[in-house]
Amino acid sequence: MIGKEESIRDDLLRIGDYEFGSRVLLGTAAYPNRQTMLESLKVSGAELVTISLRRVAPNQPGNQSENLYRILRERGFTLLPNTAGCFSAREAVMTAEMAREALGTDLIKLEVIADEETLLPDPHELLEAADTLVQKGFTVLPYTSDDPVLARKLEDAGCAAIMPLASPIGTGLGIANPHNLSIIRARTQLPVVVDAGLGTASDVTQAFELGCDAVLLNTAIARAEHPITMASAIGYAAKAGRQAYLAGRMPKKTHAESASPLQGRAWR
Amino acid sequence: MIGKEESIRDDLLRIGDYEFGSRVLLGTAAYPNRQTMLESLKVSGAELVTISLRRVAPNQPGNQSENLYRILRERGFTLLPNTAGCFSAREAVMTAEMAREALGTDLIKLEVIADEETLLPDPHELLEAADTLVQKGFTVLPYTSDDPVLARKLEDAGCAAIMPLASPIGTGLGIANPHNLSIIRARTQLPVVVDAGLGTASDVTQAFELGCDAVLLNTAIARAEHPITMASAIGYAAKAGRQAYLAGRMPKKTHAESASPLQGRAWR
Amino acid sequence: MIGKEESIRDDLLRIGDYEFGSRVLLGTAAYPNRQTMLESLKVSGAELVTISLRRVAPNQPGNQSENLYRILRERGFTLLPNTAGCFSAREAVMTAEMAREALGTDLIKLEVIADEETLLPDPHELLEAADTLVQKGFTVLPYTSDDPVLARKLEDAGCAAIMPLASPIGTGLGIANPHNLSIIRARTQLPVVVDAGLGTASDVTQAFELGCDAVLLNTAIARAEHPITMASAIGYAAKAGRQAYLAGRMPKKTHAESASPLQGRAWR
Amino acid sequence: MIGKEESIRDDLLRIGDYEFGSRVLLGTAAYPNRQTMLESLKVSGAELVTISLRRVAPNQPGNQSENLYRILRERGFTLLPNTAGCFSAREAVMTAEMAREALGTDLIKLEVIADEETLLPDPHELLEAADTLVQKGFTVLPYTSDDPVLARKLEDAGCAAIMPLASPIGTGLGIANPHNLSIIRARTQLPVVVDAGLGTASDVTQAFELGCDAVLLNTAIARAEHPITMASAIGYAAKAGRQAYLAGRMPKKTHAESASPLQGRAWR
Amino acid sequence: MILRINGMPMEYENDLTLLEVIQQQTGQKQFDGMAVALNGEVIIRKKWETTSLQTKDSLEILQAVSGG
Amino acid sequence: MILRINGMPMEYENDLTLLEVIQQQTGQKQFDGMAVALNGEVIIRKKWETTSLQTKDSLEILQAVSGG
Amino acid sequence: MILRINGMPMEYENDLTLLEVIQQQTGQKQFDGMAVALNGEVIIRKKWETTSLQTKDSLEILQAVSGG
Amino acid sequence: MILRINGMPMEYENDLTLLEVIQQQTGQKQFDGMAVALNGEVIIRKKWETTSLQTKDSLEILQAVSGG
Repeated sequence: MIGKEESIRDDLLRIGDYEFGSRVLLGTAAYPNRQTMLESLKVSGAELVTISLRRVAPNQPGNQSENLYRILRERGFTLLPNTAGCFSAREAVMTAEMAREALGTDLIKLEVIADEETLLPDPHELLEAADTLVQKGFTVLPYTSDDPVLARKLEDAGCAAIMPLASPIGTGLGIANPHNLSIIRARTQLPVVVDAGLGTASDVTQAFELGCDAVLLNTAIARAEHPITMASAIGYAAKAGRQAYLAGRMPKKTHAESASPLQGRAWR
Repeated sequence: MIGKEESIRDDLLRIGDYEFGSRVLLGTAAYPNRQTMLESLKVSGAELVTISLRRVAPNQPGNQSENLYRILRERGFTLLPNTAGCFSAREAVMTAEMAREALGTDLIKLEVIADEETLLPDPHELLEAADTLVQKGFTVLPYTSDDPVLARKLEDAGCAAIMPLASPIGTGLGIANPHNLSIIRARTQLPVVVDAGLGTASDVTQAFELGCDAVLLNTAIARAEHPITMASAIGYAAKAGRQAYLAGRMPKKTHAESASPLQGRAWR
Repeated sequence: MIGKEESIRDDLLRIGDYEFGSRVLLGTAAYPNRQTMLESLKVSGAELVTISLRRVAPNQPGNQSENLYRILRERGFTLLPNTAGCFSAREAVMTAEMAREALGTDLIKLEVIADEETLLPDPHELLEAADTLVQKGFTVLPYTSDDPVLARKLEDAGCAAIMPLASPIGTGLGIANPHNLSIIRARTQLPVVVDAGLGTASDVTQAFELGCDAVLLNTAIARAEHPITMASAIGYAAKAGRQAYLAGRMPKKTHAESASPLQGRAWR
Repeated sequence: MIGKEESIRDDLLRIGDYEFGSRVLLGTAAYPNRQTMLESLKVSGAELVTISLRRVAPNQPGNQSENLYRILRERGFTLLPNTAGCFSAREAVMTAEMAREALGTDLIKLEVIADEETLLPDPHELLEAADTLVQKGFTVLPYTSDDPVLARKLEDAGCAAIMPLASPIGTGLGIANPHNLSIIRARTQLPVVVDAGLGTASDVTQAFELGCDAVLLNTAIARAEHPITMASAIGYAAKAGRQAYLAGRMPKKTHAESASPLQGRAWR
Repeated sequence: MILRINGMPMEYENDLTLLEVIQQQTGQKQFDGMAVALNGEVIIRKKWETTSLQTKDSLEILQAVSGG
Repeated sequence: MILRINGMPMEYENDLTLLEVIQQQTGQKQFDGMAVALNGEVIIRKKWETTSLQTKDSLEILQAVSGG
Repeated sequence: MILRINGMPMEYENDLTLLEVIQQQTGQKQFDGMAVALNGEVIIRKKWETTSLQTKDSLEILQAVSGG
Repeated sequence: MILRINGMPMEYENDLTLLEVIQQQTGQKQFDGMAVALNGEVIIRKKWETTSLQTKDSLEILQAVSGG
């Protein structure tokens, strides 16, 4: 009956050949403990979760990290390996190839950062790595600045999504430059996934209201006082923001206007 | 198991002697049609909805307004009559008494506005009316400015909630002065219901993150392009904001910090 | 030749029967020392400066405060006594009368605060005091909230200016609610002097760009690391903001637009 | 006597081997007429002004453009030619070489934009052009995004200043991302000149308060209702912001604090 | 008698009760969500039948409508 | 006599004028920027010499200090 | 000879120097704020008189205009 | 033979296959979520048993850990 309501039920996030019912992507790091992490993933509704690749410690049978892969797969999550910690296109490409082999996925969250101080992406190395990985058949989700020009170049290189930052990684400062996210959104055919810097639910809601298609969070949940409750909050915030975007907000007005009817007022 | 999660399930809004499971209050005016209004109320999850009193038009059998009361009651809503359109304490008190008689409720959303241009509350008339209505046994929810001093006076007068505006009625400008709402919240024992000026989901989420206890909207939903979808968005936004507040957000940081582990990085 | 330029030279601030060439009003308290205070007043260009009345300490010949009055008068400043620290209309009116007798001026900065925690004005006591003082022949400059309704009432009571706060006294948080200042400005015939909460030069510039007519600062200068330099900055900031307001800023645009000519570009 | 005050008198802007007393750089385009342009340059106090190179129209004796060069030189301005309209490193380098020959200066405002829609800089072409021009002996002032990583690369390439945008060219949206400008400022030894997007005086003041060293404006003045008045405003705004930065602003506080003394209050 | 109802002068027969006037004025039989003030005093529903009116009385008859 | 001056009880000889009390109380000879209220009423400067006091009178003696 | 000047084909007599072409093309005698590239290479002012042109040469003649 | 494994020199018997070295190095039997590069080239799981190593070979053995 309400066409709009129906369409919302079928409002899938499409990245490359993948489809997701949830528009929240979550990281798996920095939680107080694994149980809290798993419960947070669950209540957030996330389907796509990020992991890193790190060197296996020598002679440690049954160590935690091996289990992580199985545990996440058993619970039905799709894995999104990242190239966190890479400073050059070469490192990132090799890490991506290792991830593809280790996890059996062509999905890659491509991070190529310029320095450890800012953790900001290096535009030159990032674009080169994206170009190479697309040619190698990866579904590339690049973590990028909010520069609309770089976003366009990444799209032209064949990436499957644009993942601009809200603000620097781990700061929780929220969306530093909404105007840039709007420009990116308006100029791309790709899904826009806001990654990094989102600190709380209203940041998430705002990201969707700007037209962005998904969000990726980690620290905001893992370092909340109560991570599981925050994970639930973020799940609701994404639904709120997405629906508000689809609903089309009322225009802002400078002057007050009553909703209650003016006619028929008593005592006059 | 997770104490926090359980407590959230029992996170009721208490206003005077009343309890509500939903923290969204909605107006019933200015929708494209009644069906859209009723469906919006439903999907938002609202339990407490506002209505006005207006003069009965002569000789119009079965007119719409009579039905409204029954329809809302049949669907289980609690009614919150307002005194919209009143410019003096005297008018507002009489309207409140009429509302109590008409609707059989001691709840009253007390509006006493200063002029039609701004629709802003008159601090002097408002306080006088609040004082009188409390003495007459009403459960008074005053629509007020975001002035913490007036809020304190309304509390001292015996009001059951504080309802500061986000920005002028019907503008959708969002929370013009978050600092004032924080001050009000910090200094009162009463529930704080943000009323007027909220324009979209992220405004609602922000209101809760500031510690406010509920929101009251009308134009934001009724004048959205798709009111029902916006009503759903607002319902989610309230849950998101409330839970984010209870979860305790991560601290904001100036400098970037990685969630992914630094140890064990490859290629070095 | 340039009519606008000429008019700016004659751009006086008029408050009641008084005229000032400078649009900066300064407080005289909380400086590291008196020399810094006097030098700050001087470089700011201020003509109207505020003072308080306090009880004379017993048996202290030649104490500082007596000198203050003479020193400021000798240097040509116009004195604006305040009623800081008064909590009721009665106290404020008596203080104003003492100030008129002590300083020989009908100018009064009317402060009636609600509590020591927020130092926010009490709307009811303030209006009552303003009303009384106007009738007693004072030129009343009321320190008020940014509530446009209260501003209108103060104008109706016969005040000579409206002095809304930017944010709470001494916080330096800048203009918390620019929209309210715009509404106040649009609805009054009186000069609007932004008082309290301005923290640095850009706050001052913004106040004037909103159309306000003057600013009053104290802590921003007295508690800057280098008060005299900040006083100079504030003097320039007032000129900048006032002229920008008179100049009429360019309209904001969503899309980029080149100033350099597009025609005649080489190499194509 | 006041060391700080003295140092401010000698507060020169140094770019490469050049020194300027003024921290305002102005464009020369888009004014209502040449007379207004020249008067605006004069009242702003600008010493360094930008020009473009364009093809000479055929057979037009005594055309305007030739005069411009002489007129600006006669009035003592230092010329800063730009490469506006260039889309590639190659075009920009050739334009810079033509400018050096035409104007006898090694100064170049390096613009390499990605597309006409956004007029945003192309990070890859920009860096390549900067690298080449530095090697050819130019004093390079690159117009860049607010990406701190690209800023660092431009510094490493040998540029003489960093010129990040406030927001897209010609929009007047002000500083879209103050946090990024702060990061750039904190990490570079070079002067930071905020270029593009500044719309009015308070934007300028804010840029300096963030620690930036100079500003470059054009549309904000040329398209103000009264350009000459706005030029004067911008001159004052730069002084205000610079001095406020040097003065060290008061810390922001959450809670109110009185400047007037609490002791000795009457009537108690 | 001349009554002032919701700000408008209306002519009614003498000796009508408040209830009868309300019925005629509104054309309604049920009065859910409705309230009445006579000369500025609220008259509770139960008393409508026993309240008599006289010329120049002023009535406000209000009912619930959508509001914000 | 016992006067309440600026909130504190002070003992002064009887028969002193207001001016004399102020001089003794403040130790000053010039009164620029100073004002006095006797029992809540401002006494203008010219009347200080002719105003007599009695025990239990309350005086507020204020003067200009730096303020914001 | 046919020269391409500022992107447009123009016909000039053979054997003209660069200076002569510029003078004819621009109608100017003074060249302050002007620069010229021949086939993508900047030719400094001093060499204009001694630089000869041939058909199909491409010239860019630029000068300072207002810019931002 | 001396292998460089995850950046550290390790001594292993000669003639071990890649699989055997990985088993000994990691102490694991299952290799879910693990990948290996030999001298900068990824070796797919199926080839671990048939890949022989020689001294000075460099191995990176990585596995999935939590990440953001």
